[in-house]
Amino acid sequence: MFDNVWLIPLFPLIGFLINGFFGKKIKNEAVIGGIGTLMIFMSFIVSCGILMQMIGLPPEQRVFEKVLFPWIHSGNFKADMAFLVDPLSAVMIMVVTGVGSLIHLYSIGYMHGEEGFYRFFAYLNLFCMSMLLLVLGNNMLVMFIGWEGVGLCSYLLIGYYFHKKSAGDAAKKAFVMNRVGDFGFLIGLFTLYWWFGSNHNIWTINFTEIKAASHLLPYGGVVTVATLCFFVGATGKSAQIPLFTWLPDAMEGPTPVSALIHAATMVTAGVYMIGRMSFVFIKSPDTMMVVAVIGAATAIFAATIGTAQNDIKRVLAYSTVSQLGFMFLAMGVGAFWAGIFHLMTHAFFKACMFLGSGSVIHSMHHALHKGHLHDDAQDMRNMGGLRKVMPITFITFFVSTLAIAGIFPFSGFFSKDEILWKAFSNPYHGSLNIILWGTGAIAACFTAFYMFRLVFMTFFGECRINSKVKEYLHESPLTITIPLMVLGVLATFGGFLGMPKVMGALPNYLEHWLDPVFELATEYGAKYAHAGGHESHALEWGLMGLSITIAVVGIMIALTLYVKNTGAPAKFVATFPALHRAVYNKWYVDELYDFIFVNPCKAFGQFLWKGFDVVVVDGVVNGVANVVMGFSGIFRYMQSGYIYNYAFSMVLGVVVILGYYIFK
Amino acid sequence: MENLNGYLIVSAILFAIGTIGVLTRKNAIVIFMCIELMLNAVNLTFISLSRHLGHLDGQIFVIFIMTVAAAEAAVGLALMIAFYNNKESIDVEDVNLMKW
Amino acid sequence: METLFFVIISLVAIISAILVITCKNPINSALSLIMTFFCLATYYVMLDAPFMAAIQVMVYAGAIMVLIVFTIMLLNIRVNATQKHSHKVLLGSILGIFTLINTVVLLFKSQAAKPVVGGYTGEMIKNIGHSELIGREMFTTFLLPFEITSILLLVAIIGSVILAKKKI
Amino acid sequence: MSNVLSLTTFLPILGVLLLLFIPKDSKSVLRNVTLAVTLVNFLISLTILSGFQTNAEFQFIENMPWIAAGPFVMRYNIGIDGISLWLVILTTFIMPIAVLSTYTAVEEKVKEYMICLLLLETGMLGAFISLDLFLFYIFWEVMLIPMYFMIGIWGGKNKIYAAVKFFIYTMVGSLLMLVALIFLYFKGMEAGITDFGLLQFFSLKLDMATQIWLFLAFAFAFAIKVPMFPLHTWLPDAHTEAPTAGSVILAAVLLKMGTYGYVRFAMPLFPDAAHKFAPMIATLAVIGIIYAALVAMVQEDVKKLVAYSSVAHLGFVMLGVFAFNTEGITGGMLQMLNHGISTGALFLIVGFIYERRHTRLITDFGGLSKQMPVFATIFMIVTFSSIGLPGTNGFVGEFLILIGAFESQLRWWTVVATSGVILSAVYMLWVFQRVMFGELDNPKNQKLLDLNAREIAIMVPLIVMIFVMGLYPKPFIDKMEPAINKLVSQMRVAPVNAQVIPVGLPAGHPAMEAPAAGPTMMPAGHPAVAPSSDVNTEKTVNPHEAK
Repeated sequence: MFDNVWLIPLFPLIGFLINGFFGKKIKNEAVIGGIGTLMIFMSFIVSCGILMQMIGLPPEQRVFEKVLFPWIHSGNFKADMAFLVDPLSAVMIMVVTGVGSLIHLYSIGYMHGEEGFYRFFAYLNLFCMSMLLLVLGNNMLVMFIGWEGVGLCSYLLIGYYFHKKSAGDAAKKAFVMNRVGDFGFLIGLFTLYWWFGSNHNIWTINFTEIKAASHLLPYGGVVTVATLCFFVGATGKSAQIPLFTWLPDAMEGPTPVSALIHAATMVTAGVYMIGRMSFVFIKSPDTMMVVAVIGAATAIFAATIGTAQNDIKRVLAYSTVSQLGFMFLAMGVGAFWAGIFHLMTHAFFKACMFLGSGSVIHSMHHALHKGHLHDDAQDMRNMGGLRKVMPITFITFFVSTLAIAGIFPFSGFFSKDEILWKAFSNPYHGSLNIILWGTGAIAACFTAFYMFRLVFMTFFGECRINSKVKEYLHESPLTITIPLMVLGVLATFGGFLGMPKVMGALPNYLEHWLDPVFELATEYGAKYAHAGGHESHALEWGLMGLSITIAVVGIMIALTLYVKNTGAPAKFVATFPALHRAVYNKWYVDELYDFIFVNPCKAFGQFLWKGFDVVVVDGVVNGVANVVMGFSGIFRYMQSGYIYNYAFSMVLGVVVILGYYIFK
Repeated sequence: MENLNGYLIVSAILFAIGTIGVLTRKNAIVIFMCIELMLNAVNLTFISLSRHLGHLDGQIFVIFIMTVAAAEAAVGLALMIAFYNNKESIDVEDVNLMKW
Repeated sequence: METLFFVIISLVAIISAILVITCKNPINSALSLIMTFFCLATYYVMLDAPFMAAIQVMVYAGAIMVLIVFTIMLLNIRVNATQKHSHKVLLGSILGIFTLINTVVLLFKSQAAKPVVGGYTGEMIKNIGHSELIGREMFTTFLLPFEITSILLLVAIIGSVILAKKKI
Repeated sequence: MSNVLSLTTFLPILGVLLLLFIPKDSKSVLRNVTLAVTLVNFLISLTILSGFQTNAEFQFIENMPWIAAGPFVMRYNIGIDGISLWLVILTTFIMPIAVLSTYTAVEEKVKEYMICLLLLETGMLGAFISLDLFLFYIFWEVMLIPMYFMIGIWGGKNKIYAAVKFFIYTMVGSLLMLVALIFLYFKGMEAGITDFGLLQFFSLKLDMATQIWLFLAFAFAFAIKVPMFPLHTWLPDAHTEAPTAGSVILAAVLLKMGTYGYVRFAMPLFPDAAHKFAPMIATLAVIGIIYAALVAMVQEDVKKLVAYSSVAHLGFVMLGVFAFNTEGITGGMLQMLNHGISTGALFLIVGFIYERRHTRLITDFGGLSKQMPVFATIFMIVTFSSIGLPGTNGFVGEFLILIGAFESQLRWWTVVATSGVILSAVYMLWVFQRVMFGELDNPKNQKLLDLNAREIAIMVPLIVMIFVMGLYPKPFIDKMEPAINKLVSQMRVAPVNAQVIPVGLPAGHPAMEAPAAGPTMMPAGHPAVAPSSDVNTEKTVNPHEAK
């Protein structure tokens, strides 16, 4: 089975080619959607096979590399098109193909009747291929193909409604910000490659080889530089401070895209990358700290913005940014498996929520369309009371919300709690731990608040939509609700894969599973770890209880403000108008970036073109030409144009020259 | 050959007359004829020196010069006709297309 | 005797040459030029080059001058009496005279040179025949230039045809 | 078969002779014959490719006496190695595409245009295969003339200015090169070199001062052609005014002359000077990358934007080449090919919309995706290739350049250059967005036709190459690598000399200083180099002392 790993990215590629080239001719939506879904589902089957086989092997044999063909070989540099299958990539391919299949299925219903249906499925398949390359690549360069490939697909899919200017802008912004990250990724890659090559004559970018040689790496120093650069790459892809602003804008894309790319898979690539290179990252305490701090900061920062948004998808987008912050926090505190765990549970509940919101939007859109109204189908202020008309959507959404809020025993509780616990108890950051934990806890509180705000505004209360169209609201078709139900189940029970030891009801499957991947990192980390004094069961229980309490507090606030005392939010806004405006406008980060980077760049470009290129360089060139022209303007009066003048001059010349030689 | 200088002086005089003609006249055909005169002056020099030095090369050269002169006459006169067709004149003062 | 003859011929040649550049009517100039050419032909005979004299008469006095006269008549150019630039005449003449001085001085200055004298003496030319000698030179040593000259003539013919045609 | 190189080079001339006998009014015959000639030439060049042995030597060599004038002996000496092989193939590959693109674009003076194209092909091929410096110079100049006419006759509004600017810029450089060439020849004659054959000059040991001056002259000529900042201003004008085929050839092949010149002549002939000037050239290259990207960003004319993007791309090539290691130079060579394909394709794309709308201003477009889906797809692929997305050709070259440069002494330059990756995404995507996305609100655009079969046929080979070179560049790299390794080893001997020789004005007594400096800086194991470097020291230093 391992040998067939190349089939996993191949199927979506085939789907992409078929739909891309012939989709326009096929026209039949069922066929197009069927092909797209089938292809990714076949990848899922192959992934399952690989997982099964891997489970059957002892942990130390769970690594397999498959070289497909040599790609770039030049001088010392070697990069093959090759795949690496290990427990980490097995988890990732399961998530990608599993959630991917469900979202493909969902899209058949959601995208029904859209112009360019085939285009959508082609892109979606292409995305899955890229994402699978990303997680399967056995060297940084194959990973980078996937890395950029998902960026490309994200660009294409965000810009799917290309006739909307905002969609085009958002697509471009996403790609460019990702490129900023890629810049970091490349520099990190170069640094690592160069350091190994020039110091130890190991010219490699292969993960296994780097892992084998990682004991040569020093602590800090060059590793800090390289890992920080990689982390810049991760912030770009995973929408962390300072490169997070593209993700909310990316909601311009169709909702399945938001679910697949901007919640479940692509944005987690940064987390995956750090996990893949945990043995390098851990060697730099400074980088670990930066990762943790950025993660925590992003978690709380995005959460605050999430509290004031009215667009249902934007709330979810900020929630995604915030949850990704949690994952980075986990990575930064050395709890790599917890980060991957949260990645997985997040993929379940966030995909479910996005799809649920898609279902709502779908329904709203149709209703508004039938009622010939042009209200915003995504604005929560137009919704309300939908739980009655859309029960399945409501239940799955509610379950997922409980999961993200961290209510026991839903999946999010386990993963988030593990992260918070590690943030508190990890041996790497000393006194910073309290701050990290505190920030994370507050962010969790905010999360619970804004998520329940969303739920209350959307599903509870009275329907605020125009009464004319109320009767058009209905539950979505099966292709939409089946994926919702599956994801809802996963969001509920997914957490049992990683139950903490203190609970003891189930073994911690995921941690054991990922152990072979991360044990080297733990070993390296032990070199500078402080003696862990916090590890007590009582404390862990206590914190667990605390985090549930926090979540409940958040929920209660939301309940008070948006169900019981509905006038309160308006009052609050009236009391603190500046604060609300700042939060509502996302703390003006976009404007700040425009001011610092975008506009100066454009102005500088204009100056270079009109000022330097045209005036200075061309000025010199044309100036020389003009000087020559000026002189020739004087000299040309000597050229009368009459033949006899020329003849005269010629004879004069002959006479003078001859005379000179004769009479000298 | 004792009278070489005489020939050469005559040749020089003819050449000078030709030069003066080229420089002073403005009828293109006359200028053309003056050029022929200059060529003949040169021919005379060639032949007299050829005789003086006992080589025939000079005379061969004269034949070539004559050929060139013939070709020149053909092309030059054709040019004049073409020019006359355009400008109704063969005055060199009217040949001023190259004037700035 | 010969000297006297030479002087007379020279006078005729120079006077007719002066007439070439002074006559108002181009036809007169042309006729004077023909006169000069004949004088030159005479010189060639005196220089033991009868063949050159013959082609001088045939090519120059015959062909080329006929062409010129023909052109003059064809174009029917009216005599334009007024010379616009009289300073042109003066300057031209001065330059011409300087040319003459230059040449003559050069002539006397170079008397000292003792060139190598070749084998073609007067007697030899008389014995073998001038035409034969010229022919022998022409078709042996100077064969290639001779052939190229024919191409030159061809080019000149084509060129003049194209130039003189009103519409190609 | 042995003179297949000559055949490839001069077949277009035969084509020109053939065209002379075709009446100028039968335009389609003229076009088809030209296309046939270029296609046949491409097929012939494929036999070169198949017959090429993968090694570092020059192959298909033809060496015949040509001119011997006094001390100057020029020979008809041609041959190719892995470096020039791909450029030859690129040229013959691009030509049919360029010819095909003119079918509807050029309606006036078709015959002359086709003749220009064919002459240009001979010039370009000749320059790539010449192994005789003088022969190279001749071909180098031959290229200039048809291009001058193509811009000057079939160009846009400001064509005369652009053509003259192009011509004079290039001429200035090439005259300097000619002087340097002759000087080099005399230097070579002192060392016993008998003709202008390039290979003999490789073994020539020149002292540092001579190398510097000669290198500067060559580098200047090539820098104009590349073009490197700040000698690039002819390029936007020439590109904007040139007809589409002209732009395509200019971008795809002519600009490569500059970079090829560095790789083939300037660097191996004057290795020490090349090492000395590497930081300076890298600086200019990096400035070029950033500068051109910023300027491209604010352009209003699509064609000008593409022209500036060329400057940026060639900045990458220069950076890679001056890394002096296998990765960098391989990357540079690949990037030359990539740039030929991607930028050539971009110019064709601009040509397509220009033919339809007779404007190139970005503001005149918008929302074309809706009206021209095939065009949009192709444009997008090419855009991403130009940005250097992994999987397309642009990435492989760019990546190898960057990694090669990062390994070498140009580390910090590389970091700055890498940020060009961001900027290229900014300007290319921005223009793509403004042209293709948004509402189709200009009424003139609503009737645009999508690409026809001929236009698709033009683009398909380019698109295929974009992916082939992006996904499986191995055959390309394998063929060129031995030659590049040889070049790298030629360059590697040099630093020893370069370091030992004090370049600045000597203080005190140089002859005594030099040996003192020698042992400390000279790596052990190079005893053979030591005496020659001492000799060089004196040679370079004495003139200064004399002053």
